[in-house]
Amino acid sequence: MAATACRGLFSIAKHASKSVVPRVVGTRLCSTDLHPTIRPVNAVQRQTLTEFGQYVAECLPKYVQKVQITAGNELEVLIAPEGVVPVITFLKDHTNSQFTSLADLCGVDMPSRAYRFEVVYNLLSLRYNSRIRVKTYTDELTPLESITDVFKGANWYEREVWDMFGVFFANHPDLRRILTDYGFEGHPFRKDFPLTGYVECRYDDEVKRVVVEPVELAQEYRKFDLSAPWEQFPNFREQAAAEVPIKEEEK
Amino acid sequence: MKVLVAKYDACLRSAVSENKMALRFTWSLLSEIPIARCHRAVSTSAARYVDDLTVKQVEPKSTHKTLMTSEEASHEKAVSGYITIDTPHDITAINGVPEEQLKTRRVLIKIPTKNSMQSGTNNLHRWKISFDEKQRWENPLMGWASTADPLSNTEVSFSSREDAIAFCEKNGWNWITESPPVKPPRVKSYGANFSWNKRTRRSTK
Amino acid sequence: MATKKLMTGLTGLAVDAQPHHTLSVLYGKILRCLQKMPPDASYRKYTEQTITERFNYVKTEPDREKLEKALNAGQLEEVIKQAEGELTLARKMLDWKPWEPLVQEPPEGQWKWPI
Amino acid sequence: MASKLARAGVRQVKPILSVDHGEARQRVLNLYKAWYRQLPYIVMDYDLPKSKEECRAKLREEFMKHHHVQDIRVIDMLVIKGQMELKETVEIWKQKHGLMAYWKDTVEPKPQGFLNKFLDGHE
Amino acid sequence: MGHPGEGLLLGMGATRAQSSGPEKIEVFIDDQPVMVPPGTTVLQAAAEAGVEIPRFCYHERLSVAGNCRMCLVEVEKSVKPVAACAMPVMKGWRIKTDSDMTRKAREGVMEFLLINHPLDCPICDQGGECDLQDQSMAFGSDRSRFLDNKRAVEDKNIGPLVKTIMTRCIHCTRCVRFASEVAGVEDLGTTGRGSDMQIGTYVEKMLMSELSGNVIDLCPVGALTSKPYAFTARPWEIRRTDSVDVMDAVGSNIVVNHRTGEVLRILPRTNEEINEEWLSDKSRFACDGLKRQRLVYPMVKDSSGELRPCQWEDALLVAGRALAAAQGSVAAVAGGLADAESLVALKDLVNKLGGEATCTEEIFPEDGSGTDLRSSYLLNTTIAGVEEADLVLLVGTNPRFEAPLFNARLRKAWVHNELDVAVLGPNVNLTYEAEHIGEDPAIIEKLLSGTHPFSQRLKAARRPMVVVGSALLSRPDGGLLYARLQQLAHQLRAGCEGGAEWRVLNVLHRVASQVAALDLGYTPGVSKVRNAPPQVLYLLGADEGAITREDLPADCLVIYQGHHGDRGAEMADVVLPGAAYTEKMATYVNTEGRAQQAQAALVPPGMAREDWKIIRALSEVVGAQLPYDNLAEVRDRLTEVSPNLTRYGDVEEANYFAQASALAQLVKGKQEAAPIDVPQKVLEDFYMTNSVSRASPTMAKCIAAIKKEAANRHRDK
Repeated sequence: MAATACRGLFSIAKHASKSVVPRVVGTRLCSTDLHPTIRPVNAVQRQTLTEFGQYVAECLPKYVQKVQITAGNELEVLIAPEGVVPVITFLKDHTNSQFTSLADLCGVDMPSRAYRFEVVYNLLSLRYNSRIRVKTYTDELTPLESITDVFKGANWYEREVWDMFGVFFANHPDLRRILTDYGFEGHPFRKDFPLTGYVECRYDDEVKRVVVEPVELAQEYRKFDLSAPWEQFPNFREQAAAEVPIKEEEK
Repeated sequence: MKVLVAKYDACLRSAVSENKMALRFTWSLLSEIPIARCHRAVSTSAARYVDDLTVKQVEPKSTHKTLMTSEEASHEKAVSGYITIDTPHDITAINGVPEEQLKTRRVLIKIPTKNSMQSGTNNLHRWKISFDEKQRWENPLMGWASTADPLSNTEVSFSSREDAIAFCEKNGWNWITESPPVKPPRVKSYGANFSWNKRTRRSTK
Repeated sequence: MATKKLMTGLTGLAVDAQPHHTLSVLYGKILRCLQKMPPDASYRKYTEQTITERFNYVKTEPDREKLEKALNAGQLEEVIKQAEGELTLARKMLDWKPWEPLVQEPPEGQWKWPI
Repeated sequence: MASKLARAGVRQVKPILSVDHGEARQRVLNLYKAWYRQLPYIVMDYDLPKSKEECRAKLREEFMKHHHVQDIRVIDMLVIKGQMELKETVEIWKQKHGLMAYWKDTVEPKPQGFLNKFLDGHE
Repeated sequence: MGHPGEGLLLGMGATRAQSSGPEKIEVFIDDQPVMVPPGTTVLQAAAEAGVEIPRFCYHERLSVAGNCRMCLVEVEKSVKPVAACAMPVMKGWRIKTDSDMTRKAREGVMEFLLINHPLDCPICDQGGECDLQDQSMAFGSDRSRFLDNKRAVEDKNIGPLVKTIMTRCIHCTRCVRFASEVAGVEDLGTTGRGSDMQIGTYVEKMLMSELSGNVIDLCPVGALTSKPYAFTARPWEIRRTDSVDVMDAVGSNIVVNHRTGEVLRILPRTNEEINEEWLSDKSRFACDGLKRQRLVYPMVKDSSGELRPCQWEDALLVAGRALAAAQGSVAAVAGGLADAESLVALKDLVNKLGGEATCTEEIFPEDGSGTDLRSSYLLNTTIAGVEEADLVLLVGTNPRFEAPLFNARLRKAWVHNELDVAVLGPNVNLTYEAEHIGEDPAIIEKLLSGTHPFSQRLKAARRPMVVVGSALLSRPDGGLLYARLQQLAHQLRAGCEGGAEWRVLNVLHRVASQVAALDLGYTPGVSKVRNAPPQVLYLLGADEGAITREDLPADCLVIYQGHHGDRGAEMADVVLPGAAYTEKMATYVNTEGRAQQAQAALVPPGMAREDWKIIRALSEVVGAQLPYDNLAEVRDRLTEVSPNLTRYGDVEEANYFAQASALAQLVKGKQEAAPIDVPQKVLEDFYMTNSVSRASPTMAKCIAAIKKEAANRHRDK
């Protein structure tokens, strides 16, 4: 399979143009007049991303659990938590991917799942003008390997995820709170953490200092139930994640 | 190792040097040292270089590993493996919820009740947890409804009842659960409006 | 006769006096490293192919600019950076052995969305 | 799913810092000692209106609050958080009120016993 | 379209007639296969597959109208879209609920519906819970092609409960169908055609039904909204708590809608076994009584004989001292709104103090088996079981006003299952045809001996039911009559088709607490207290005046615990403010014997407390401390006394008719000549029956409106 040699983003770059920085150009295949609110899907780009997703999965079968394309043109690689450093390093250093920029690193809390936290790495390849999203999972007690050795910029992001969600990053050089106040207890982005927090501070004139007390609201927050019993946007059903089949490797 | 640790916070020195097995995250200090990107040491001579791939080359070793004592190395190996836990999954000690909110609250697990004002059911697929109602009082200044309950607005969705129960138990909340109403099969017929010998015949239109 | 290249125009990236040599050394090391991997590992197959292809260009094309064009991966200094990356990656890969079967199946419903 | 995970009795998990109870216990003791030794300086630095003895009693209380914890990973997590807190304190990143918050001296204690709770109002 | 499915009328509308249905057929909804019984409509099959088809006129509890056309879907090989609500599926049909044809059909229908619909969502009470609003989000256009003036329709005045804004009406006729099919009042209908079509009462009159509030729920737009709730709140800011209604003994499931610590409205909650999706007007609208006449602090009578507010400590001390000094001469009377937890706590307290008399206000004869056998005081057939009956004999009861939802069930069976109903008692309007067989109590004896003409009908019935009302039971000769009815029921049971499984005898209670109280061993009726007046009388929400100050010696101390300042509080020396049904997590047992759990929506106002806690606190003050400190422990105690009280949602099988009947034969007594009567005969009598509804201004308005309606010349007398 000669073509496989230049699979991945590199191949498309080669075929697409001969310029120094080749890029996948977004062409509008869908008329925006007919469905002004529906995002057009670029078939060429989608195909590229699909192939690249398969390429990553084939190169790293030990870690990649699933590959999918969401929102029409966003490639997601879903990996086992053990594989964070290998997969990120591969995407950064491999000649055919070169995702040398860590755009973002964040957490998501989904309490219904066995491992409630998703940790999401958004990477950008300047060479191929492409983005990829790597997701893995963990819970309150399972440590996740820090990627600060791969991306220095992950340092504060990981501190933020630790602070907001309580995900512990092993081998992080300086894991400590970044957004919450010293002495703050809990992790505010967890779904079960109340919007008001549990405690409030005020200056107490009697003891002449700030005191921390259980929260008491002069006006209770309103509780909004915004769910509608009818599906409001049936047109957007197809935008859900589409799984990319990972080819079985011949052993 | 000792030197490196000395670099670590002076104030903590007493704590750390006491600590025979230094906390693992102090280890990560090592990564701050510019570990040689080994290939940078490649020599560049003027001659056109042809590499003989059959000749074996010594690859550089990881500084991280070479600096470790055998004790530390075996510990690192153990830490990268698995341990066996036989206690239930309980995170009450570390989830930051104050004790009075843990012990006294009762969580209700249920699928939201259908609003009888509407016919759709698209919002009735998730199990939700909500907390018992606590006292509200009228704010003496403005007449607002005041509360001291931080959890009155907290609602978490789950895909199944079992997940919700597991979540509550892990967080140490007392829970009760309610089942959604069962929907019996029902035979509907347009023709019944026009049956000539039945009481279902419609008089009004 | 092309003038001597003075700068790459990229911050922190110095001009390499002998890019052909540097690349050859690096590519040699990469290929040598890849040889230690199982022959059916996809990573090895694909990387070998890419690197050999580039290596061949480097071997056959002495002119700097023409080589850059042929490689179509930016300036040679950038190609060196890429090769350096590939080399460290390949050496780490030997440790990680990513060609092995999946370490852990996701728990049921872990990737289901919406939940 | 989540339910299966939590219900499972014995299970294999990734360790955080310690691989066995002995090690976890050692870490807890080390942390305790570190705090204990730092207390005189903390009292001095922050000019706390508390004596060393009171602080030591509070320290002990805070540790004993979690004496029932058995899960190695929870112990590790508590140690990590305790260590971070110690650092925040030693570096004087915290403020005085942050330390005084341990005593909760402006919070009225909740009534105990059924009748007292009843008279007080809504539990 | 003809009358599709006319040949498939199998147990029309009945929920239970499907036990051994014919073989299922396979259809495909968006290529997803589902197996459904034949006769299922396209809409139902889609729902089975998890696809809700948009609709306005179709409602699963009403007949199929098929006039809104919103449910049009594409069926493969059909040239036109079909109305999913009316079309039964055929084998192998491929239904496309998301195709271009379907979408275009829906968008077209939506455009027509919106032509005349006003754009007043911002000032519409339905806004936020409006089917039209929600579905126009999915299928509505963002601009109108209609350039003419929108039509306007005059609003109708149909009473103090339902507000009409007829311009918003989309003519789904759900309200018309509800009124004629479920409520049984033919007051609503349509007039005119096309653009002139209107829904109304034909002539100006009030919608006289005890179930009228349900048309508010049914209306898919804001044409019919709630008058008491008008402009009060938006649905998305409301907190909803599931609860159980206590206005009657049916135990309807409700959702309490509240915000900032006050109840805004009450809506029904679906429970097929009890109230389906309906709610009586009293249950729905009496909630504003929860804010008025409330007892919010403890009170003790001072030396001048006036109740003065005081602290809990003082009130508990006064009550406790009196209880301790009474040395066992203590009695308790429980009212109709008490929950099982406070009932068991009160009984335990009285017993612990050495008292014996724990009574309920509502009377139940003690002759024969009395209340020893559970089956003699329950609605044994269950409410849903009515749908299996073929003949119902109502004795001394008017279910329409005593238990409107039981009556709705009777009517449902009457419409769909050819149920026949006979009434022994005053000839009241039950909203369906019922044979009136007289008011003379002697008829019961005749029925038993088989000499009455109606006996033949009873004997011939396959599954007969005898429903006995509280009015009969509280007659002086109630015990005798009830014994005869027990014998009659036992006789019928032997002969009927249902066999031992079929339970003929049913008691329809009027108050929510009665079954729980009897389960816990309370003595029905206050005669015990009258005969041996205690030194301390504890009234637990007893407000119906069963016992008055005149019945008691002058030195008797009366403690009243309850939530409303009504008759009970008036005669009390110590008042302990308790919680209303929306304010406590409590257990109620309905007339079927079904224990249900109400969640607390609010906390009790002011210094009021949950009822069982008051009794528990008092017990500690007296020195006879009750052994439970939290709700779980109280419920353990309930389980200990009567396990069925904590089996929520289930009806405990009770089947001791033979024994009861044998004991009933021994009952002797003198039969009174007075005709069998019921207290609630007309709609006016329905609205105010307990301390909550008596405090409700809306209920007062209903009564005033009905009095005024009497002068309406259009009303048929």
